[in-house]
Amino acid sequence: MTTESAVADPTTGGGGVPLLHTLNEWQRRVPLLQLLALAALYIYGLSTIEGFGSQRVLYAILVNASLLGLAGAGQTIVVLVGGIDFSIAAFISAGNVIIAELCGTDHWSTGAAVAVALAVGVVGGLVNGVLSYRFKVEPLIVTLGVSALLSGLVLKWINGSATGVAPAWLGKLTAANGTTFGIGIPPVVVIWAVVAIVIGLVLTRTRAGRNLYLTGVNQPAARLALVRVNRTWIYAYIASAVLATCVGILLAGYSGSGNVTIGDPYLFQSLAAVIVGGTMFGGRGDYWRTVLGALVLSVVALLLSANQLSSAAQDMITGGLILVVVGLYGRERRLRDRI
Amino acid sequence: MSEQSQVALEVTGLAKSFGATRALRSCSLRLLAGEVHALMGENGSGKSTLVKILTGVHAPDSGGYRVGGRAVRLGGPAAAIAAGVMAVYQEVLVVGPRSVLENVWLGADGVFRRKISEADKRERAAAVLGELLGEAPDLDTPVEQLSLSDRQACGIARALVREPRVLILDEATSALDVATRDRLFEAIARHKAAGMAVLFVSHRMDEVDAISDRVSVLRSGESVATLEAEDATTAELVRLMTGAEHLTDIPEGGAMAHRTGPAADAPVLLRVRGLRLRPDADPVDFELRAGEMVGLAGLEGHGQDAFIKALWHGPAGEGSVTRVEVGGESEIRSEQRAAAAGIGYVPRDRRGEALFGTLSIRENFSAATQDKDTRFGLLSRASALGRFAEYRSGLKVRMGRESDPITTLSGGNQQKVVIARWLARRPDVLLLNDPTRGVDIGAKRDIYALLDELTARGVAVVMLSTEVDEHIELMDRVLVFREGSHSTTLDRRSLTRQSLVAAFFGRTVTSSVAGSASPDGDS
Amino acid sequence: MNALDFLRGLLGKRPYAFAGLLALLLLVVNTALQPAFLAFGNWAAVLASFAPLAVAAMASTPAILSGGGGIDISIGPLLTLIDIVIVANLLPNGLTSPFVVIPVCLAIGAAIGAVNGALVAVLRFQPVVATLCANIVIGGLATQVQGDTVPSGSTSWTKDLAGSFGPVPGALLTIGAPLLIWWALSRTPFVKALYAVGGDDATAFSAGVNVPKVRIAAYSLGGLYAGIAGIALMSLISEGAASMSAQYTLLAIAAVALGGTSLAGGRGSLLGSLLGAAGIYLINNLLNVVRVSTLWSTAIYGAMLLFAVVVGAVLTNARRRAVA
Amino acid sequence: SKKSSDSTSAGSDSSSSSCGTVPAAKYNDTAGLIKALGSDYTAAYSGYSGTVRKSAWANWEGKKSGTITVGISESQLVNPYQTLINTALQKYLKAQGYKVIDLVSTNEVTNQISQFNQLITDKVDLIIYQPLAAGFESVVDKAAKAGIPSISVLNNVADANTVNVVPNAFAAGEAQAAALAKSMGGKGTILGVHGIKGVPIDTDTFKGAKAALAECSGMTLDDSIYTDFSPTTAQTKVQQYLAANPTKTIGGVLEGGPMTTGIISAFQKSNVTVAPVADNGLTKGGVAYWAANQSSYKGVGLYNPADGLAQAVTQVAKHMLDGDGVKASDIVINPPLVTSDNLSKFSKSSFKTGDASTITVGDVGQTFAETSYIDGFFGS
Ligand SMILES: Nc1ncnc2c1ncn2[C@@H]1O[C@H](COP(=O)(O)OP(=O)(O)OP(=O)(O)O)[C@@H](O)[C@H]1O
Ligand SMILES: Nc1ncnc2c1ncn2[C@@H]1O[C@H](COP(=O)(O)OP(=O)(O)OP(=O)(O)O)[C@@H](O)[C@H]1O
Ligand SMILES: [Mg+2]
Ligand SMILES: [Mg+2]
Repeated sequence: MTTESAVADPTTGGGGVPLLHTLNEWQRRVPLLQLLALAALYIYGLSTIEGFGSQRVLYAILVNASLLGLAGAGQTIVVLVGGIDFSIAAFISAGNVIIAELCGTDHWSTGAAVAVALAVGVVGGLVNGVLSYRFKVEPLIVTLGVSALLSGLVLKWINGSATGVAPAWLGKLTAANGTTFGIGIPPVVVIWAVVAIVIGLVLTRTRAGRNLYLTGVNQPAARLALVRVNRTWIYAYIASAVLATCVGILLAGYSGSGNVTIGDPYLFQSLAAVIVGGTMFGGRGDYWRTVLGALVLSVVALLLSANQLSSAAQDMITGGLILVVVGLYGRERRLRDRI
Repeated sequence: MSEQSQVALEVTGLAKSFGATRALRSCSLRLLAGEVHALMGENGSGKSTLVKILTGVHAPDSGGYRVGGRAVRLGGPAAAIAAGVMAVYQEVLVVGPRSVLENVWLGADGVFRRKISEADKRERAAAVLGELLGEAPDLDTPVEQLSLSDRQACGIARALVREPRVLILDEATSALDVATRDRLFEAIARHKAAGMAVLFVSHRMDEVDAISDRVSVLRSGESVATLEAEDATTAELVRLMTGAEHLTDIPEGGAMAHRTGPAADAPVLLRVRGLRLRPDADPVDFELRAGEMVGLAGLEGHGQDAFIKALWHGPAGEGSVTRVEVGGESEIRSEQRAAAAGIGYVPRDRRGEALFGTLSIRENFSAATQDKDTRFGLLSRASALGRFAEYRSGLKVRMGRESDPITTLSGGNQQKVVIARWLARRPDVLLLNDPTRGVDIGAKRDIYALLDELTARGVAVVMLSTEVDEHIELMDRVLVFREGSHSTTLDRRSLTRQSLVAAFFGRTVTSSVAGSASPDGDS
Repeated sequence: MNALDFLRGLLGKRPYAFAGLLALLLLVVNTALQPAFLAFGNWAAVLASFAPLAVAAMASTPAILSGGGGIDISIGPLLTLIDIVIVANLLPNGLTSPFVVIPVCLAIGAAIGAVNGALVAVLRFQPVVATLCANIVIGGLATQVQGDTVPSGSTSWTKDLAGSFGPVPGALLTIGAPLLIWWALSRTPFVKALYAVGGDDATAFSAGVNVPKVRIAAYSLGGLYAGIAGIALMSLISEGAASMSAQYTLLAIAAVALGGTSLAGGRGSLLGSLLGAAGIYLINNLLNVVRVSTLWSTAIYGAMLLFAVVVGAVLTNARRRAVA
Repeated sequence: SKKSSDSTSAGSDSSSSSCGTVPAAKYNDTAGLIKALGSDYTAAYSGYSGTVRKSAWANWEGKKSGTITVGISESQLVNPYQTLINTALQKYLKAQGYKVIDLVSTNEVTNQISQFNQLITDKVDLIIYQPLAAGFESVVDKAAKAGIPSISVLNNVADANTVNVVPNAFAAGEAQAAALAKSMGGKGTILGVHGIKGVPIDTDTFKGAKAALAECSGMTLDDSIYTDFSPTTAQTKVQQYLAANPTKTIGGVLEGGPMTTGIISAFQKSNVTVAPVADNGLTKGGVAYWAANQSSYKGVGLYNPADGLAQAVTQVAKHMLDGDGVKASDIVINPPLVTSDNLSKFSKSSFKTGDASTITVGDVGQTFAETSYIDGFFGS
């Protein structure tokens, strides 16, 4: 009792909903929806708020996004490699205080002070990376511990009060009315653009970056595929700490003086930038997306500020908006697709 | 087959697409109560998709579904289980940290309401596991502490304790060792007699021969034929699966009958001295020659896995692994060293140790050979693609675009990409840890042919396989492991099913796989 | 050597044992340095100041156990919100009876938890994303409810919760309630289902477990516990300020991790979180007892936390490796 | 009563004549304890948000012999202001010959409460604490039961068992807003930069400011900006505000706490003329900017030095331990107002713009709370 029927050409493809599929394909490569969200918010601002298109508004958004985006750079790297870094705030504060104290109070040269700050970043990131990798302790708790340790040490060093003032030229870097080589763009924006290009390229086009993804997606497989998983993990944490320290240095210029809590708001905000951008734990996403995330959040902040809502309403709207934006593209796979 | 047999489950004209991929085009299938119905098809032909539709995991785009003569619509696996349809899936699905008992009874209770008493659960779990494993493991040990085979047995027991009307095994035997598989077949025979319908998905002809009453074939998402077991010759099945005639002329004694083994003066590439796999086991000595193809066999967990891993990352305990090269010798102590010395390793657990799930096919392929794609410090996409093209055609990888996620490939095709990753390093010694698990007959032949070509060029291959036929067809010699020691070596002349399986049990008398459907009283 | 092996065996089997030993050790040190610490009269005060962190840690646990990256970083704002609701809305309107206040708080907590759970399990948001947004929104809500000045108030039973009911320290109730609820739930299949879903959700789904229902229940349970934590906090400080929102979230999760619960889900226990919280509380207390130079205390706290988790990992992982 | 005698001469053109004056506001003194002390005192309490009660320690005999131990429980040390209170307190207390136990909590209330308990267990003779929140009644009562008085610094705890030593934030807000209104000529928009919502200092400052501005028909207060008391956040938010409201002209800025450097910087970096900022707490950077731009910038400030407060607290502690008997539960200090007229007394050439730390008694030698004023709360 044999039944047999004719069979079509044995290839997959064809049929389905081609347009939707193509869009999906695109979204996987390019953060289309993130761009769309950003454009929509900006246009909303243009149409509802007088003067929203002005250069002043644009630069305010860009300066804010630059600091946020730089703070989110390290977090992006760590999230891609499959970890998380809750010590970013402490490193930002440390970088900030070190510059202000050493330059402002102890009259060191800026170069030497920056070197010390970066060294602190390297050592701190190393501790984060080594402890979490070598002993397989949850990165969350290691980074919280390092965070407390570092802020404690900084606090002790300055005996509880930051007194220094940052060098004036540092302040010009982050001024919204600043110029870069005579061109009327705030230097911090240019710095951010350069950093974004470099990190973006490193992540997507170099071995170090590829190793980051491989490790983040599947650590045992990466190890078997000859990735030096331990190095990759540790370098990622070092990169995160160093980048955070750099943000601290920039913030010293921004605010003009040292402040041991200056990094605190950046902890969840930078994580939010990563998330809004669409970078997910374990190897999905890239730094371009975080850049968009930071821009989206900064536009939202400006819109809320322009509407003069109460702080409570601002929070509720921000939280809701993030959820809506991320809901467009950043959701998990269905359970049934994972069997 | 009696026309009066009761229809346990029937589907007609099922279709299912994932994005642009049409996994099922038109699939019809009728399962009768009391039959073992084998389902065969190439990798990616839609078998697992069909299984997932049958169990409510996926909803079909169109098509009819009847259980016991009544049309049903399933909202999820729970509904299918309630309707009496339960499956063991292609991947080993267990909850590692939870106990054997919990794993076996997973999903049997409601979220807040208990449906079966604890005592009943213990009793029935022990009985079913006893049936499958000879002796039930401690029901309170976490499943992750069991061997892969025993873990899969727990997954199978999960289906059996629920006494489904229709049992579906989707390549569920590929993770089982020979002894457990034989006991499973016995159990199936008993349940079949009690009226259970079994849908049996496998790429292994011997297994299909051993237990099935009828065989259906899927090709590119369409059901092309259903044969009575006696009509289902390998040649006919391969013809139906591929829709082509050229593969049917497999020579007598297998495709590799022409193999003669390495030349007598072939240089030694790898030397193992006094390698102790377990503190209480005898040390192993071994030499691997260029152009040789060596199989590693034994019951699950008897040392062959530890052995092949020791060749890759060096001995965990006593002993030494030395790579012999023209320039001198180097001892293998880490995977980095092994790789530098021209050794390649294809791991066993695809999902856990080889696949980068969210990354593309190209990125998965080039993971271990990034140095070859680096131009001016940047990775070159074109270079990786160029290298991949060669393996893609050689291994006949069936795929969409290279930039698609690897997860869009079927299991067998994923495996081909993983193998290609290592071939691309052009190793002198290739270590393969059960590389054809879940690979269809056609693809297996592609891989065999490739290995043959490699060994002809002087590459040495060490391959662990759980498939008896593979050893017989392919290997120049087979090392059989028993209780952590190397117990026997069988060379090409003395390799038969009987001798090999007997060696697994440390015996010379036989319990052949082909005979396993009729139990021959060894236990 | 034998003692060490025994210790490792114990830690391997019971991940919370390390936190237990750590807490015990710290308790002994605390008491040795200052016998009055364990004096019966001191218990009520000690437990009352321990309760909010302890319950917050337990509140963070079910979401983490439920796996799939499960985490609830809205616990801190949620318990703050509940605290504020009591002092700003309930007490001033004469709703002082525990039979009104407690159910209302638990209901708010569980409802918000259920929303988080639905975002995660039904709408498939990553848990960090969903609960980070919840964190921000609830923080805003707390600011809204709080109003322009920080509201304060108390009533007799809340004072007793921070003190004692007769000889029984009130905080025993707030700390004991989550444990009791957990114990009751472990008599049903829920707790096992939770561990199974957390261990491997795809497997659980394929076996017919109602994964979304389990996850939503887990987040609701966390929210319910946050309700209890809010009551404990309100009893202790008799006021509610939205600015406290940030305090407990990360500390509670640190306590969970210290308690041997894997943030990957499926492994760990509620008791571990309680013991982890006790460890953190006692480290802080020890710093007070030995009167470390105040400027050093944060650094020493960080160092001790790191030391504790590393020692715990060394002991536990060695055992795990031996097993594997 | 009027804050300054010259306020009546503020007669500017279009605004009502009372604009720029400081109206007297009610406060809770049902027992008339403050009234009994005299008009200097009642003026200082204008609008004070706490409730003045008879102190539970009015008849305390103190501790005159043996080693006297004072316990300090400080909330987290993260800004120079708190740190200086802490170090100055220790210094002054030790100078009195007391033994000091100094504990610093994390930013959690529960942590500080357990610390407070620790001090009770230690059987110190007096506890000085800077509460993270007001919810300290139960531990304060517990201490009182154990015979230990407590002094709350900066934030008030409504309990007769504790003595609150606090600057009057309401009056400070009133005075600054009035001075700002006067310098703005009674019209224009004032930007309010809050600290954390609900924090008493912030709430009271703005209540006071609103009370003063209510006298001015031509002025509006735009106070939608909330920060976390950090100059950096203030800078970001003000910069956003200026960008998003390009059409608004800001005539002056009021703040909930010392964030002046960030606010000035925001104006500068937005290319907007810096509006006078009421420097609430008097930062070095703010004063430096003010002193350097006196011709164009008409600032206001409030002198609220940490070490000055510590001095006052020490004085209160000493009186109590000496058994002098404290008359009221709340000792309220009205911080001195700084205007262009007296700026020179508070300015030093070493101050740098951008320095966010606040000016101390040690810096400029100006008294904060007169000794005689504090003495007035004691004795029978
Ligand atoms: N995660 C990472 N971040 C930054 N740099 C990295 C990272 N991983 C590797 N690198 C650097 O990239 C380069 C390539 O790394 P890899 O470890 O593969 O080196 P390699 O070429 O194999 O070297 P060797 O021959 O020593 O094994 C090295 O210079 C390494 O230091
Ligand atoms: N969830 C999914 N999303 C997208 N494509 C899928 C999904 N599941 C299966 N496919 C695709 O559908 C086709 C059929 O796959 P299926 O797993 O059913 O094959 P199979 O016959 O079981 O193959 P194998 O023998 O390798 O297991 C393949 O092309 C596969 O890549
Ligand atoms: Mg399949
Ligand atoms: Mg190398």
